Amino acid sequence: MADGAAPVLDVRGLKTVFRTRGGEVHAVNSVSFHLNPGELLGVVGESGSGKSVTMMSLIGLLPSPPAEVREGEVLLSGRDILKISADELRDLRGAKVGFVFQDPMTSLNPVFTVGNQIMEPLIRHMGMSKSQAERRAAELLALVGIPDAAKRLKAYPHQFSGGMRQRVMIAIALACDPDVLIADEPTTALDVTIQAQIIELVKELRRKLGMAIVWITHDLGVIAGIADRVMVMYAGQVVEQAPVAELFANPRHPYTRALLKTIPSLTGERESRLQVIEGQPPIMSGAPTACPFRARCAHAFDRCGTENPQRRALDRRPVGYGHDVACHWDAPAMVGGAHA
Amino acid sequence: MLTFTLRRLLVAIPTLLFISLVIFLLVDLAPGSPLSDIPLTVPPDVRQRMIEALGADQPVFVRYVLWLRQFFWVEPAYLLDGWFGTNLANGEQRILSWQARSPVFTIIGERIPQTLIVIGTAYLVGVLIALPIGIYSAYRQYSAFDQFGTLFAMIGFSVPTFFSGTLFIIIFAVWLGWFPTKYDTQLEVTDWASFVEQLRQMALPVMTLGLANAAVISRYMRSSMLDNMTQDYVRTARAKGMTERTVVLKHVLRNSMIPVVTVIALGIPSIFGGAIITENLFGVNGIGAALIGAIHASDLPMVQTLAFIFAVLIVTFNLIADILYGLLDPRIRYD
Amino acid sequence: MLDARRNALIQVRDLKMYFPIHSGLLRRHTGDVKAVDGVSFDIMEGETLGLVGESGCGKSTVGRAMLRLYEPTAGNVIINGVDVATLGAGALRKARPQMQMVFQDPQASLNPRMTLADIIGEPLNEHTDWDNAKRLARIHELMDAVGLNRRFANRFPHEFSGGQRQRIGIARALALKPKFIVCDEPIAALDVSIQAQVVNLLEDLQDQFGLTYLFISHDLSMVRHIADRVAVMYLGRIAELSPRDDLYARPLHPYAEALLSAVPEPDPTLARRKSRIILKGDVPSPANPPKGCNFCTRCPRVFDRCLTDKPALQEVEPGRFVACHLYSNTQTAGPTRGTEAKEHNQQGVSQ
Amino acid sequence: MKLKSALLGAVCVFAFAPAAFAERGADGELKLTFPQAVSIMTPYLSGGTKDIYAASMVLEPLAGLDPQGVLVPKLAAEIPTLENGGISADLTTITWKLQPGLLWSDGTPVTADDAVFTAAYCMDPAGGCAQATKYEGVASVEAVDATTIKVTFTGPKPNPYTAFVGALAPILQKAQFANCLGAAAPTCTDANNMPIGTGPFMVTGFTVNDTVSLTANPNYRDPAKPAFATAVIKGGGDAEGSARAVMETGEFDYAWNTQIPPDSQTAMTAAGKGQFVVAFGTLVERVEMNTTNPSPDLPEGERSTAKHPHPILSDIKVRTALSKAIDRSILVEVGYGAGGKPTCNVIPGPDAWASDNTGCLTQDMPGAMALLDEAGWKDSDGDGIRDKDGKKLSILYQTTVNPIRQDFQALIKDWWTELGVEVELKAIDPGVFFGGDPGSPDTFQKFYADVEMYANNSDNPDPETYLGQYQCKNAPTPENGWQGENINRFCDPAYDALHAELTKTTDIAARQEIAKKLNDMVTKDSMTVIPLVHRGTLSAHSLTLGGVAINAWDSELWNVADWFRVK
Amino acid sequence: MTDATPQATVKPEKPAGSGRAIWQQFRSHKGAVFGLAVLTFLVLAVLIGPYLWQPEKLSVAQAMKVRNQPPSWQFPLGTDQLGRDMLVRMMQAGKVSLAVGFVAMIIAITVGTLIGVLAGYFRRLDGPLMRMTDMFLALPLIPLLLVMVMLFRDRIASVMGPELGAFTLIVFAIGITSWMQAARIVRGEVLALKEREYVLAARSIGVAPRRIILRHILPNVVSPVMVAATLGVAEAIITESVLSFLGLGFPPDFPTWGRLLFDGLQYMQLYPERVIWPGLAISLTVLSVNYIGDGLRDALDPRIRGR
Repeated sequence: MADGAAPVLDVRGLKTVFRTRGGEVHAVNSVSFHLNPGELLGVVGESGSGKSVTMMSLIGLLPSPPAEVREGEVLLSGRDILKISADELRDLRGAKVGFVFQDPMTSLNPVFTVGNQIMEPLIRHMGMSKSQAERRAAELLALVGIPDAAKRLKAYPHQFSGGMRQRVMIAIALACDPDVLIADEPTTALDVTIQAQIIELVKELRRKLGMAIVWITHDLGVIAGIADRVMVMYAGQVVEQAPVAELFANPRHPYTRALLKTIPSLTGERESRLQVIEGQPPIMSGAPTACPFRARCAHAFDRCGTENPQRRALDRRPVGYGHDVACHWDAPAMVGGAHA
Repeated sequence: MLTFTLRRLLVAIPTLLFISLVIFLLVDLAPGSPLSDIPLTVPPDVRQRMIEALGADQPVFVRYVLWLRQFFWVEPAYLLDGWFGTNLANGEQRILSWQARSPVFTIIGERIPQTLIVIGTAYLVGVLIALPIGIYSAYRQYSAFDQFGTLFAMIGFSVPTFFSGTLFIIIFAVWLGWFPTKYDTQLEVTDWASFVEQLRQMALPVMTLGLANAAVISRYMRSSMLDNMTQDYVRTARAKGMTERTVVLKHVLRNSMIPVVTVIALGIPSIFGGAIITENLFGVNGIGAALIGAIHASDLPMVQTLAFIFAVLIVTFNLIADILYGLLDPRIRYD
Repeated sequence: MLDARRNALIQVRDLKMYFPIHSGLLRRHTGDVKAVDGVSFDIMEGETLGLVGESGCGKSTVGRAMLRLYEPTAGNVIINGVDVATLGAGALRKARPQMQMVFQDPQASLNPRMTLADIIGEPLNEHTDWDNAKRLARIHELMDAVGLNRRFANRFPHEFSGGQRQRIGIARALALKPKFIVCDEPIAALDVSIQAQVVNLLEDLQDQFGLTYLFISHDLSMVRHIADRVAVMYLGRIAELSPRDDLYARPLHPYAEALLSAVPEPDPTLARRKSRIILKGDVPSPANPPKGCNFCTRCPRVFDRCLTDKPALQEVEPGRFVACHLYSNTQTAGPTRGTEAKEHNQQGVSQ
Repeated sequence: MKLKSALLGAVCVFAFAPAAFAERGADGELKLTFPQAVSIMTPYLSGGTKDIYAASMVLEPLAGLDPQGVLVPKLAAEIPTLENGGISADLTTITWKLQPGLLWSDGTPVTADDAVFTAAYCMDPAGGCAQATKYEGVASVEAVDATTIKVTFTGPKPNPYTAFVGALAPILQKAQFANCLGAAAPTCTDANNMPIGTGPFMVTGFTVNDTVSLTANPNYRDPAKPAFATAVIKGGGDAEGSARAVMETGEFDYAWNTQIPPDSQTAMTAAGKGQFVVAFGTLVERVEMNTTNPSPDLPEGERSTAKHPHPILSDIKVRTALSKAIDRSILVEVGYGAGGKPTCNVIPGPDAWASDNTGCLTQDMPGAMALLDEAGWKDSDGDGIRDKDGKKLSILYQTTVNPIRQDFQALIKDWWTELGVEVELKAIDPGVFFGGDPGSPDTFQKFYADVEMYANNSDNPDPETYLGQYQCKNAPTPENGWQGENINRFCDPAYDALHAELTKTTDIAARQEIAKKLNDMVTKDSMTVIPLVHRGTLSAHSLTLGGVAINAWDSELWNVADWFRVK
Repeated sequence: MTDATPQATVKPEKPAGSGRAIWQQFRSHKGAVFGLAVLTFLVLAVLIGPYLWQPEKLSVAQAMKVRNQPPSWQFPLGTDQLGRDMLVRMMQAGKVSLAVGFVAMIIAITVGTLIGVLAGYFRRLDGPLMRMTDMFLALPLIPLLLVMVMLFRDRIASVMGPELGAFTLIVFAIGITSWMQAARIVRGEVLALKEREYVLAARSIGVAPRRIILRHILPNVVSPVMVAATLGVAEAIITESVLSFLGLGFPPDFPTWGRLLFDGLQYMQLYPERVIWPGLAISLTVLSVNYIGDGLRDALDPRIRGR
């Protein structure tokens, strides 16, 4: 954790709303986080918690309308990219920031060859000629572990298996050697054995290329194995943030704790009954005036219904750099970790 | 792909034979006589003689079989003779139009060029107008442009060509005097002046038909674009930093074109079929005008032949549309 | 392979489900997609059998073929003494109430144009001639059982969250008081916090009504929680069928072992220590499976015989069935034997 | 009427303007448009007026008729008559002399053999000749010498000017058509489409049902004619479009058959580019009364036959009442304007042949009502429809699909409804109505209706054949396959006897008297035919086209050789 | 559980599928509301209009004096070439045209949906039925109609009277020659729908194919059918005008909008209102039906309705 270096990505108070017929939905609510060079930040949350929307909105990938980024700063290498024009933003996408999406089956354009799709950003951002781009594309395919890369450039996405397609997506994301790679549930649609392959690949690429990664997932298991730091999101807000070991060993937010308990273990003691979080996540219509988790929270008290808790640091480091939590309840430290 | 094509071809043969029988019987059973034009003073026995001279006195199935032979053997033989100077046909009788007493295929051959030029251009113009309208309507869904496009398409659907054509004649030919109302089929394009003349005389029929075609195709284009705009790969393209132009005109368009191209291919037989009313209105005298003329004159051989050619074209272009789909969409595997 | 301890409610014998491939000019039958290729197992009354495997391994097809949603190519499915694989249409309809299914996608498995009451009431319409009041009473009863508010009876599926939709699907399956329910990936499309709710519900209902489950899933940790015994499928065949604890503690089949090792460990300290078996490559196409063992193309412990012979599923330890040549040279292979074989082969691959 | 006199004036000026100063081919291109396209260039294989008119620019008969219906020599040197000995005293032969030095457009001489061949061509029973009536009664045609043609009839022929006379019976070139006799006739596509002729033009290009291109015949007998070097006939579209192309856009010089509503005629004339011209022949729009019962309740085979007289229309009082209720001048005003005039005759012209029958011209509603009352048809149940013996006075009135006819139907229905007659209308596709298909219930011969409306005319100024239609023997019946021209099944022995007398009478004045009597017998005496409108053909020509002399008795293009460009 | 627990007395919510909810969703679609208003206006005009607007019947002589009048207080839409009140004729014509349009559309959609569902659901019927559809597409329409009219007109007329007979025949003829598009669309949808899990669920319950089709498949092909239907109305109205033009339509004193439009063509230059009224009526019908179709499609879909 290179705290001394300036973060490549620094997001401050990001707020995104969706305008629907039923009113505004506050999908991202004052989210702040940073990403250090070479760091892997895991973002955990259930569907609808705003983790994807956060990442999409900071780089202008949300369809507008209905989405609108309302407030905040997004500093990419120190430059506020919410203030630049759509054209300038386009120059950054794919060049400084690479994306890998969840479903490799639909994320590749079915009618163009894989080579064509890898070469596109190379030609656009790096100003390569076609033949240069082709050479580089072959290198990239080889890099992500696709055998016979030069030949496979001419193949269409449907001729690849799911895992291979996700490798292609990674090759596209890495094509221009980005500072930041945003991986949005990159293994969710894959089988476990393939997921394991992809995770290994990302670890290896990280070693080789050293980019910073934001890894969005709902699978705490994946995070545990790969992330340096974890951010837990609920209802469009960051509820807890900590280095990975710290979070798993000493979760402080009731939601994080519940989440960790719901996962049946493969190795530990088999519970006779699964822990559940009762109820449903709320839909965030209107700016929150209370803690969004209070309805499902076992520790909720009066204040939770009147005041939306702010993130507060649990150690000496400032919010975002150590362990912080957004909860009114002062949780006792857990002894022996989540699985105790 | 090849076996798929061959298979479809094999299936097409019985289909076509069946269609030919139905067409033959339908046209044959329909009332009307080629002799309705003859003055009423001509006595009945003379009429009877004339009907016999037309060859209409044989039993219907004998005529069907003879007609099939004509259609599939004699006429192709004449075609080959015409190309290679062979003598396959051996002077056999050809299918004669009752109305004009000349071989049906010669007449059709004379008419195909103007039909293809005028109706084909109209189709092309329709497609060329429709695609940008459809694309932009989808890109800016629910915008004023899109609403206008919907209105335009609805008007295109609901206004018959005999109405819009007459309207154009009155505006552009009578009031403004820009274009002629009668298409000169004898005009040969040899120089710039005659080319301009050709363009002028094509203007009205092309406008009339082009608008009708554009209305339909623009709707298809729009809905196909809308289907594809929300696909994940579009987000991928944007995430790669591609310009909106590339995203829409390369990624979305290419995928959207797959169903639209097949729709366009399926519409091509109608080019050969001519546009009955438009051709008639502007004196283009193509296949469509021939068909309506033959129907009015009860010219059975002509109607049967045209109807069957049309059926062949529909079956063929159905096949072509299927194949195109496969060619355009790399995901399709036919075997 | 009969377990004498309890009564086998379900007996599946050599179930095959081939989807024919027609190709060529004359559409001749040129091959088959062998989605399920000779699967046999029993499910005891009141038991939950977990069926795990990766996508395309044929686990869902087994479930559907057992309920005659597909016409099986060959084999027997004896449920409660009746071979449903060969029943005629009328008899099958009568047999339907005792076997039901819960589907994967709670969104897709509910007709968007029917209300909740219509959906839950449909089986009753089909198999009873109750009047409206009686049917409605039963619908309410079922809604209570799966924890749905009675007030919602006239709502449409899209008005519910994913977990609630899955409850609707479960209520529908329960309507006719079945003995046996195939749960076809019932939690795959749900969020983590909701998955637990549904699994708990399924367990409660099993206790309450004495249900027998075939629980199809790719989520090994959830299967560990719910299943009594677990069958691991690979490419249309069962690789290993073992009691749950045995399997998770000590998988015998190399594929089962690799599969378990690939599951991420939600504990950073353990996760970092854990050594993983990373399988190379992809699953072969079921239209063209390898000649020998189906797993031979990816198996880290492959040897010559694997390339030529298909291993049969054999009981290598009491209650443990494995289809692997590593264990097939003996009928009475004990745990020691298996361990030896494993070590031997590890040397074999490390070269 | 003002328009018409202006038109006539124009015709006079142009028709007789000296065109001798003109030079062949000096006036460039003549552009004609026909609403129906030309499908063939010989009149012998087509009944279509469009084809006959187009062919008349190329093929010529021995003699034609001028706008007054007077014979004028074409290829003949003079018109044979009893006086000049061209017609034998017993009326069985007529001998024609060709003009000297006539050449076909290919440069070969025209001989009597060509005429002999032409007769043989059309009289071959296997050929399906459309103009066979022109050669009816011809026993033989022989070439006396190279320029003399002698036609012998099977009996005395008071009107021998049928064969080789008029646009319907031109001379074909033997050399070109020699192989096209009988069954081979339709297969001679080249000859049929591009016949070699003696007319002012010759065909250079022919596209079936589309365009005929012509060029001046270098061997035409008058070296100064035609004034136009080329001509083109463009076919297709409708009357409206053709009229517009001449009258409004000026794209064409001449449009044949521009039958459009009177209002539109006036409006188009106002554009000042062209004018309409009308020719009155014998075409009469009429209502035919069915004298037999068309009821569908009768067994097939007895419907509309003489076995069952019409239950309503058999009464002359009803027929007369129906005629009296019609205001013919309104019909003309609505439908034809200058192109028609009210008439009470089936033979409305030429004047010498037309009866002075004007009794029907004024509408007489009270008279019509009185007649129906007299006949016992009274509205006894107060529903507005007359009845008698429990039977309603109800009429099915059919005609072809045609906007003007539908207007007529609407008007006549209004008048008859006013009388207390219930009227049901029906419009049938003309191809079916006139098609003569015995299998179709909708032909005008079957007459499965109470009254029907259509137009018919005599193609010869002498109406002998035409009047012969109403003889008893010509009634269509199931036995003769519904073929027959006596559409209303009129049957009066006195009529048949009088017609027989006509065929024997040679004196022209006497013939005219008999014809008038026959005309009156079917119209005012029996009211079996109710003539409505004497229709002319309406054509349009550009103001820059001179020499047009519209002709109802022959091709409208009969004098196309004399047409010229007004400068 | 069968005894009266307190919960059993809880009243269920009003069904969201009730007319009110559908109407509310429909109302939120501006185009649909506009379409409904226009169509209601047209329907009322042709149904009630003739009772409200009953000008004095003119004799022929009187009518001759008012031929081709422009719109005025006496003749709100002017008169035609025979001095007939155009408003009266438009109302008469509208009744027929609207009836032809809707009934023919319903026939075409019914036949098309039936064939499409059968072909899509039953694999064995797919080939033959789709070949038949291709064949109908390839058949020449005009001779087909000619033959049908010739064979059946008199027989139907003798049973039903000339006007109703002609109506039945025309509507049937148009319907039977325009179902093919609907059949193709429906087949495609059914092929996709029958693989949906809720259809599997129904089969696992033992629901018979007939009921699966009625309950699970048909309601879900409503959207594409609706689109085909709206176009069908326009096509039927226009086909009727072509039929009338060929003499195969209604008796000549029986106006329809298509026919009025066609008749008015030759007066277009002199009296443009003669084509404007029927043209406008047809276009408005098509436009409004189309928008109503859009709105209905949304309103009938509970997923969209809830949004």
